[in-house]
Amino acid sequence: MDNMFYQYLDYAIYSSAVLVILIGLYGALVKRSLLKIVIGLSIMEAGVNLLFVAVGYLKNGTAPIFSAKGIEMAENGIKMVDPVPQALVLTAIVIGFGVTAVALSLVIRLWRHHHTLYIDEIKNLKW
Amino acid sequence: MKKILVILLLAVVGFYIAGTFFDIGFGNSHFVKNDAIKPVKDTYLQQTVQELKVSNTVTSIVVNFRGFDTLGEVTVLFLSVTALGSILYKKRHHVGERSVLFSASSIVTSGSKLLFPAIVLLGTYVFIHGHLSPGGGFQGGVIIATGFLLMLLAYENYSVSHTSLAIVESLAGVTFAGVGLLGYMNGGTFLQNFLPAGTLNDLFSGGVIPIIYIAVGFKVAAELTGVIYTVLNEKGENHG
Amino acid sequence: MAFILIAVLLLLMIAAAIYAVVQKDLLYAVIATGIISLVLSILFYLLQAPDVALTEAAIGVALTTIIFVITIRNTERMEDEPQNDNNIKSEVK
Amino acid sequence: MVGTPVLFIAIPLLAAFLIPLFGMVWKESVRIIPGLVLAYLLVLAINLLSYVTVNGPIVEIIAGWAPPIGINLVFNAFSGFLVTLMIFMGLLVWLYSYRFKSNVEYEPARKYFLLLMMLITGSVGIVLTGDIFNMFVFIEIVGISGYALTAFYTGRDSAEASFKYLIMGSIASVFLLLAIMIIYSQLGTLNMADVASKMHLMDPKYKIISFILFVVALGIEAEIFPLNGWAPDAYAEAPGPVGAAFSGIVVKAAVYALIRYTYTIFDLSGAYNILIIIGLITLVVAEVSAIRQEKLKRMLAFSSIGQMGLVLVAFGIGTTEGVFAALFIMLNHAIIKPMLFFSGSYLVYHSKKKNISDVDGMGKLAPFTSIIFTLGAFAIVGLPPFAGFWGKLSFLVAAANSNMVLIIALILMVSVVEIVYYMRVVNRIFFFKRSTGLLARRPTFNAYIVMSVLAAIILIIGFYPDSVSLYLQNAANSLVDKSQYIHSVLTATIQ
Repeated sequence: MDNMFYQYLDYAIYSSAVLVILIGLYGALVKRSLLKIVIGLSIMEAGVNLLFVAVGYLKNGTAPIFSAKGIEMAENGIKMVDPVPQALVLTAIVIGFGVTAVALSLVIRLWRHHHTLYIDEIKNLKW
Repeated sequence: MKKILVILLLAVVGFYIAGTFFDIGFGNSHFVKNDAIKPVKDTYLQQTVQELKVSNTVTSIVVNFRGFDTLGEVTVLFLSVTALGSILYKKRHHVGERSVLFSASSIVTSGSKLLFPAIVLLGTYVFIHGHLSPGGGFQGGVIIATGFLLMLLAYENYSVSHTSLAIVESLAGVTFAGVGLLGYMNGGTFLQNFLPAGTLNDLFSGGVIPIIYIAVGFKVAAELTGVIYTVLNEKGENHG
Repeated sequence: MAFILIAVLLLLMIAAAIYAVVQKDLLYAVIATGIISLVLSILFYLLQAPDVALTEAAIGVALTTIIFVITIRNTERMEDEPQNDNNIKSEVK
Repeated sequence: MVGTPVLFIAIPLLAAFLIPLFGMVWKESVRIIPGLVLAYLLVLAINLLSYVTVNGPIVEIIAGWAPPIGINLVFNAFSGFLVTLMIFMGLLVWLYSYRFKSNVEYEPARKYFLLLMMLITGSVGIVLTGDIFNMFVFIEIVGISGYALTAFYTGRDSAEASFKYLIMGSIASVFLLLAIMIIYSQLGTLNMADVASKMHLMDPKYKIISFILFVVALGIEAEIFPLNGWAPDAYAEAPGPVGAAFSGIVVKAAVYALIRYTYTIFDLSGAYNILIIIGLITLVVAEVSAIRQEKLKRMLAFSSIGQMGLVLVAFGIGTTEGVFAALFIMLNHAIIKPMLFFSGSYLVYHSKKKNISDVDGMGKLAPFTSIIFTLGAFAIVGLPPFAGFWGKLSFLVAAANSNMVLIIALILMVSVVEIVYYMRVVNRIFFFKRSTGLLARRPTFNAYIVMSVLAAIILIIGFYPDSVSLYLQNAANSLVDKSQYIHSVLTATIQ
């Protein structure tokens, strides 16, 4: 029972992460409101981050921290999860925030000029 | 019509990406399939204890093994503050005009006054102990920035000096790059750990790693406060 | 037990993502985005990534949400479609 | 050896962090420091390039961990050539905008020069780095400075172009991260040389998926056909020097990344054909669109995209000759297209709409810029005594040696289209009556210098192609020789 649940969960984490990426991408490509597009982008980034951490996960692993407890567990042969994807996600989150901030400032700039967030009323933004 | 097309496209993309990740598998060691692959993470986990004496492996990767990434990342934040200022630049700058999210009651204002030092203290704790426990420069810096955010929201006239933010930011950035260059002079490579590593799980351990992470903490705090402050001061023109 | 928790969190995350994309009121959509980040940070913690969980909680939940909210405050709250364009535009804060 | 490759990144970053401080003391320093930094980097690049030509590649280890543990920078004949070219162009763009921006206030000027310097540094970083994820970080640095520079003018349309660019860039970075993750999950490493040496252990299906993701992600930056919707707008709306920096520097870096993945990291045999196909589609679509444009800068932007398509086709040939031709075209394009942007933006300076028809009769009003523009137009379509000719010739020779007759025919046909739309503009400049009363704007002193230097280089390369062919040949050899790259990185030690 436990084992089977585990198996489904494997697929569940990956598929929900990919689903979240796709939902975000859909929002960014289809929605007509500038803010909705930015929201879509940030949802997309969230999905990618989950995917990263999930790839680095190790069943029954511990966090990659060698505190006193961690060393003890490591000596007992308990493995640690992969720290590299975590470090990369840390970088990716911060970069994502920077990009989101720039995107929102552009939204404010566009609002200043056009007084609308609706994409079809801003002539050059159609694609 | 366009929606259907996009959904179809997304379905195809999703199918392939999800399929790939299903094949990779969850929670198993992917690298054991082949003996010829020696994943770098083993070296990281080994060397962080043996060589660097840093107990948090993520910290040692972020600051030392892949410290160059972090330098770039701090630069990205720095650039996004600059970009924000350049994109939202206006000729006449109205000082003191700020969008008010909610009118703060006296409970909120006095509560923020009490909370603010505690938040800053927590942030400082988090980035000083970055090499020992979860957290570090980014997390601590963000926590401090939320403290400033609280003050900005609670007090309408509370302002952060742009000049002091810029000075903190610049000094922290120069510290990071300067420590990197010192490493180059002392050890032959950029960002080299040239200080003695100390003992594991000690506050003063890990050589330059805590120094860099504290610099990162100050820099991130200043940058994020700058971002919030810039956006908050951007009051819409024609409406209240 | 942890499995059920993870499953519930994943469902919550997808629901919040769909809600954020469909909802016309941008303020609620932004709050849903914040909920995604919150769920993510719990998931990161369960997946043995405390560092990432801390960062995501601080940046994703607090800062990103707040700059979105400020932007909405400075622009408009509703996602205006062309048909009900006129009556909603006047409600701008 | 004087200096080391890491200074290409460290010095500009240090300067970028210091500029706000210096700016408080002496305002003019925000304009001067980036120029000094770029000039120093140019000296460094030339020194290192001549060192590398004699002694072989330099592999710089960072943080004291030899590859594949740590990050490394590789300065070999190929990347060194591109870095030198980029920094040289960056210095000229700085020189050009130094006076161009003299009427701008202190705050925007500080940001402009800072962002311009970081745009160049990021591009240099993309070329130098030997690590997949580090490349992502540099791509983001280039991206953010690019978004801000595109929206620099507070006019109506620049924010729209920038927003478009930002959306495409964000989607690209998500794809890039996915591709990086797939590779990491299979090989457990992020170092390019290490990935390349272990690539045969990877299941082909992962290879194909991650390669496609890389091509899509980098294609957005490199302006490959279906993904280049942002480019013409960004070129048209950005300040003139920024457009020149995009076409002369950023696109080169993106193409470099694409080529590095195809040639060194992946060992897919079909990848070269993919390059040829996307290159040809990009070329044809871009040149056909260019002929229909009304705005001068948009026409130049489409022409730039077309040239990148040509470069990709040349890389797709896969032989050393093909690479040589591709590098020659890249060099020409990096020199000629900024020149066209500079002179073109003076030709339509006072016009509101910046249409092609606004250049009518400019030949009498502004002879210098007109002649420069004409020279650039002749050079880029590949007329004989100019630099562009040798690039196209070596391309045709390389294609002929690989028996690609169809491609030769297609390229020649496209060249005719190119000649038509450039000559249309030249014709308008010299032989049309001026319809509007707008006067020409005299170029600033710095603009005179920049344009004359570029024109001189075009003529020098045109008459003595041998002056650059040694470097190009070395660069081509070092790109094709994959095992040498892997070996030199994986055996690197701390000097």
